[in-house]
Amino acid sequence: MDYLLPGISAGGQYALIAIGYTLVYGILRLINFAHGDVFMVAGLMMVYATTYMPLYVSIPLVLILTAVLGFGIERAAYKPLRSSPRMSVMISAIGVSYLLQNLALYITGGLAKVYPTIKFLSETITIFGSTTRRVTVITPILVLVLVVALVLVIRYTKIGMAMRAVSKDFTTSQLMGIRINTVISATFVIGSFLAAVGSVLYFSNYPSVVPTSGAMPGLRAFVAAVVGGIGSIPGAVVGAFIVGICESLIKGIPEISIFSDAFTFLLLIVILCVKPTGIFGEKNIDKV
Amino acid sequence: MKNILDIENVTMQFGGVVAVNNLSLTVNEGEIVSLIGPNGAGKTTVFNAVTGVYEPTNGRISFYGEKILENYPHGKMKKLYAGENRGMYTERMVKTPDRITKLGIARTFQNIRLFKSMTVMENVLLAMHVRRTSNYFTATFCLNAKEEAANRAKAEELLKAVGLYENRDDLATSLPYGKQRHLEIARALATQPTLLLLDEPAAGMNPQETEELTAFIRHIRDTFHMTIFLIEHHMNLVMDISDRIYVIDFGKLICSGTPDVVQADKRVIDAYLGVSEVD
Amino acid sequence: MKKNNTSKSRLSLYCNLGALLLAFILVLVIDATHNPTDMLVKVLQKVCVYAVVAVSMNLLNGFTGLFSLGQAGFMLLGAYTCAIFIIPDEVRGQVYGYIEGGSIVHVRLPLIVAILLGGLVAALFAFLIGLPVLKLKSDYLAIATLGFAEIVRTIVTWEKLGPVTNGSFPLSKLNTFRKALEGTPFEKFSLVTPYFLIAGICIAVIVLIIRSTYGRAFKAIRDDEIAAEAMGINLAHHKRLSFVTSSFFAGIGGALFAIFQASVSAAPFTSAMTYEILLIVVIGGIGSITGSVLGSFLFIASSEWWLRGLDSGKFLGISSPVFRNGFRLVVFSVIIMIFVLFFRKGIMGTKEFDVVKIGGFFKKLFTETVPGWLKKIKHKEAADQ
Amino acid sequence: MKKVIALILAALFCVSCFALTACNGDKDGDVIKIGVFEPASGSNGAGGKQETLGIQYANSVCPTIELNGKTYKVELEIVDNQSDDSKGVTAAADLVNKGVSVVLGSYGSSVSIAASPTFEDAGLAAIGVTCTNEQVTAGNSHYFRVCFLDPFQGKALANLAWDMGVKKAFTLAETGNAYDLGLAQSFKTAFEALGGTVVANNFPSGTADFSSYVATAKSEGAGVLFAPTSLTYAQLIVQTAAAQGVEFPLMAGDTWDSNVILEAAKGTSLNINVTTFYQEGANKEFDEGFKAWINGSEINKTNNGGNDIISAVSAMGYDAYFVALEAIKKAGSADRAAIKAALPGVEYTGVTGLIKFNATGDADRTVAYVKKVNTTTGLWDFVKEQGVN
Repeated sequence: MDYLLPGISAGGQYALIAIGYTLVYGILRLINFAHGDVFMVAGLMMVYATTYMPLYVSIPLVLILTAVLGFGIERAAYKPLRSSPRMSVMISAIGVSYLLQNLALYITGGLAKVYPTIKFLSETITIFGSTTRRVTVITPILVLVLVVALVLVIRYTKIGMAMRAVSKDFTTSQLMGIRINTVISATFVIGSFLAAVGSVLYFSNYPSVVPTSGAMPGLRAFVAAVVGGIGSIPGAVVGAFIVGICESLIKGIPEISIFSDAFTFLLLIVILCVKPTGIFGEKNIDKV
Repeated sequence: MKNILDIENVTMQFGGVVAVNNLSLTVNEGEIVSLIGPNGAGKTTVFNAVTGVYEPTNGRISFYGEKILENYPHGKMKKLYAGENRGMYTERMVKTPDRITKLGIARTFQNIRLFKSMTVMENVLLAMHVRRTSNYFTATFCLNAKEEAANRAKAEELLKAVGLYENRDDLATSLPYGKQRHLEIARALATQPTLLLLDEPAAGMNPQETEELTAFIRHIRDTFHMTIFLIEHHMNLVMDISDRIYVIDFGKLICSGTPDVVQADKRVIDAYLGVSEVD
Repeated sequence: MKKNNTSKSRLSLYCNLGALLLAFILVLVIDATHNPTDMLVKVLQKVCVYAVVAVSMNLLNGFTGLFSLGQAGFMLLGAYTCAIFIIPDEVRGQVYGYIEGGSIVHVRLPLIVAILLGGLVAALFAFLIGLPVLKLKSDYLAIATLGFAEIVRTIVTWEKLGPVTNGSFPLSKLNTFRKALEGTPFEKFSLVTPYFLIAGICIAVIVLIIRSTYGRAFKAIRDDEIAAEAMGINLAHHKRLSFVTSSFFAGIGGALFAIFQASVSAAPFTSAMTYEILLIVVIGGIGSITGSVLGSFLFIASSEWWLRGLDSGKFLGISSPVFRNGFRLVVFSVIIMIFVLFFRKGIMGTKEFDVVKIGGFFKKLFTETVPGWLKKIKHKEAADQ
Repeated sequence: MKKVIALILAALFCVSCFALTACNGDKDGDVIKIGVFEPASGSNGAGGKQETLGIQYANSVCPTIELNGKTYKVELEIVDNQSDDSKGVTAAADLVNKGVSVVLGSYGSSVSIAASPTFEDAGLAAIGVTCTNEQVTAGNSHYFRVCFLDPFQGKALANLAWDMGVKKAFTLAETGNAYDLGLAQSFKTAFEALGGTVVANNFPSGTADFSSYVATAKSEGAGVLFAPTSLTYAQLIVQTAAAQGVEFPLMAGDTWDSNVILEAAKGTSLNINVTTFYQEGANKEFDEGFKAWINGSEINKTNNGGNDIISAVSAMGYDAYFVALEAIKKAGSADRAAIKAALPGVEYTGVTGLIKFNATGDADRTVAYVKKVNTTTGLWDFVKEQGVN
């Protein structure tokens, strides 16, 4: 239980990031390497926001700002490359990630920033005989609520339908009069918003933000998205929980604990080789 | 006449859709055989099955009497299979497209697929890679200079034959459409095939170009001693050039024979024009 | 026409070889006149190391179209393999001081052999990992190779491997070209020259590969996999060839990196390093060898040398409080983004640096453009009259 | 367009080759430069900055030096080695080219090891301030160090734990970090020699979640959790331990001696012990001066982590600066070789005690200071001086 709880909690946080990956990939077929750094920036913004204003203002503000950041990145770095090969866009994503990290390094001066304590989240509680923080318990619940909400949005709203259409067939939906740019922007806004929520939960647990904080959780979340089947939201969530729990369990065994990240990547390679479409992914046949 | 390509009871099924249904046909040495049918009849799928791009769901394909591909419904298809001849074949033999090309089957593509960053000459030279005698090491350190020179000479000859010699240092994609089609054929010939599959070589050509192409295809057959199997929509070309014609509709063979026989067949007319509602 | 063409290309070849020779002489002069710790020397050494790796990555990503992000992992393998065998015997025990039982390797190899071995080990691992991974489509391949590099980095630091890799402790006091050439007639030319020569040979081999029939096959795979396969190119075989070759040279680059630092630890070989190399390739131009070399030079020289002033408060004589620690990297990443967005083809595009063409460019400038302007002016005058 | 760019670049290349000689020429006769080779970014950024602060403070206290009757100004040349081995090499070359006479640093042993050959080639002496790995000074004549070494510190800590009555220890170190593992290894050797048992555990770089590790330590029934990690992780470990209500003491080496730990542990019920180079209060004059200096500048305060608590590395940096000055005085000039030759004979009593180099170039240290976090006041409590016997 001592290992399972943090695993579930980490899994929930990865899930929120992984959804951002999966949505973007579903629509643009792009691995948004900068997504992990958006997550880090959300953490940093929170650090700076709370020095000037109370929590109940700064949390919503940070969520909104992060969504705006995601929107801005898409407009500035991906939209101009819409018609170029996928590799260029991916390189652009790597460039954005590099820029965000260096910017964060410049602003923080290379020092780790301490994340503000959110009293409610970090209070200690006891559950099933093991002590933990409230955030550990709240995370999976919040994730479920958000995911259900997101699925509902995608299924029943107009923009959601448009998103589904675009992810099925980019060109045709464009021809059908769907405003592609609006859909893509919406995707980035939703993805970044969820990453910001994830960052609040994540940094409540591990309260120090450094410029590279986003890299590893980002990669793990991406692995989770692939394991679950990239492009599928439930897949991303299930994948994230698998990754989070495995990681936590491996850390509990001293002899192999250093391999927890290596295992995550091994899982990735195995899944890719055995079932490249992941658990919930759909298979596409290339047309000749 | 020797039987070169033998397609036996081939069925291609994607998910629940049967694209080619129990198709059998043969191509004999030195022949020009056409495969025609309305749009979406499954013609290109047949080509893709023969060249190893798709794995047939059921059936067998032989080349020069030797089996090159065979498959039977297995795995997920076991339940899904909607075609005929279940249980007729029990072996699975799959070859990748490059091995089939090596055996001597070359193809062109319906939507031109030239190597866009390469010159005309390089496109042809690339196709000769499959017949190389050099290995990675000797090729890198230019120990195969003789072979390379011979290949160049051969490629130049080939380009002269298709009328592209003057353009040899141009980028392949900078050529006009008709010449790109010619280059596709030249490139396929450079793999030194015995059977040439042409997928709608006259697509997008005007009547005059089509006529030239007709002559060109004959010329190829005669000078390179080639067997040709083609898909085409231009009926003039097809009727003019073909020794035999196969007609498919909805993946099923509906008629075959010489141009005259096919032209007179009612099923063919129905397939192209639709069955009249009065009957 | 034809004759003209070949003689032209021959002329270009000779001219470029001449330029290369000139560069080599320049390197010799630098070696003879500079101290081992001069910034120019250090930067050029690092440029040579990065050039090899960048070109190797270009072979894979630019010429074969396989988007792989495992370069740092292969560099690490090369660096460690090489380093293990070039620790002088007298300090071996000391280097492995924290490991119970010390090092189990008691062989010491000449530098060149160790470098080659580094390349071979990287190639071997590339072969093994390539078997499953190369079947994957573009971005999946990228992420799988990235994962592989991370796995390698963890395994090397595993304490059970301590007797070989020294676990998490750096392998230090490595032999260097300078030490190896001490007392020989080449002593004077032991700074940049050996790096230049090895990098030159590696890049030359890669150029030869690209110009061979195999190189054409790689390009065909990049342009159109399906057509390439239909033309009889064995995709799996050729992708593996390219992957293994690229990794071999990345391994050699890693070995040079180890010698450059005279020590290795696993920590710097992160995905950030791969990204750096990728950005070098992009800046230089994906699909241009000379572009990658030029890119390495610009990247290393500006990030570690020219722009350093941005960090310390004074740059080009301007002082500003904005210039503080980290600003250099911000400016640098903005430059990179500008390249990625607006000069998508990089400095060279897919073209190669060619002395004759540059000569031609000048010639054209003076024989056509300038007279053209003059003519225009004259026309205008005539029209005015 | 492209061609023009390419041409410009080629021209730049040629220019750059000759630019260097021009840059080198500005050696002022009345200035002696001391190089500060420290990380200001990367994983050791925080510690490196504090160490630099100590050196800067020392420079502000004593900005001149008198040699042969002439007063020279001492200038610091500070470069950021980014806690990265390969960037450290060029950073070191940068120092060499700026004409420094002696180098101080770096925080973090592996960067020091990577840069060592560069200093050696330049004939420069380097004084390690807090790099505790043996390999830094072993087998060379140009690297010195003013702090104690891993084996010493490990042994001191093992003795401390043993004296507390602990029989089983759980160690936690970052994979790939030579400092962590070196100290953990030394601790293990010493603790096992005393008769205790050690469960060693490592975590991968970038770990942010330590709950599983702390839980393992609990379930293993450890009497002490020894975690000689860098500050980034230290903070997380302290918070995790607090969250899980850990009752056994936490122990660590000099890296934990930082106000970051104090902040993290304040208000918890943890028992955190660290060994360190310097104990605040040991030298009043230094303490007050340093605090005033820190509080005098916003930038300094930020670099110190936002408050004025003196970390031991600052004190070490302060002493290292004076050791360097002593060596310059002894050498009688700013000449690199003379300073290098003079260093082994330097004896200096600084705020952290007597500094005198032995044959390998390490300062002979006999005691480490043990400090404990006072969780109510959020300050360090001095416990004792711990020897190794």
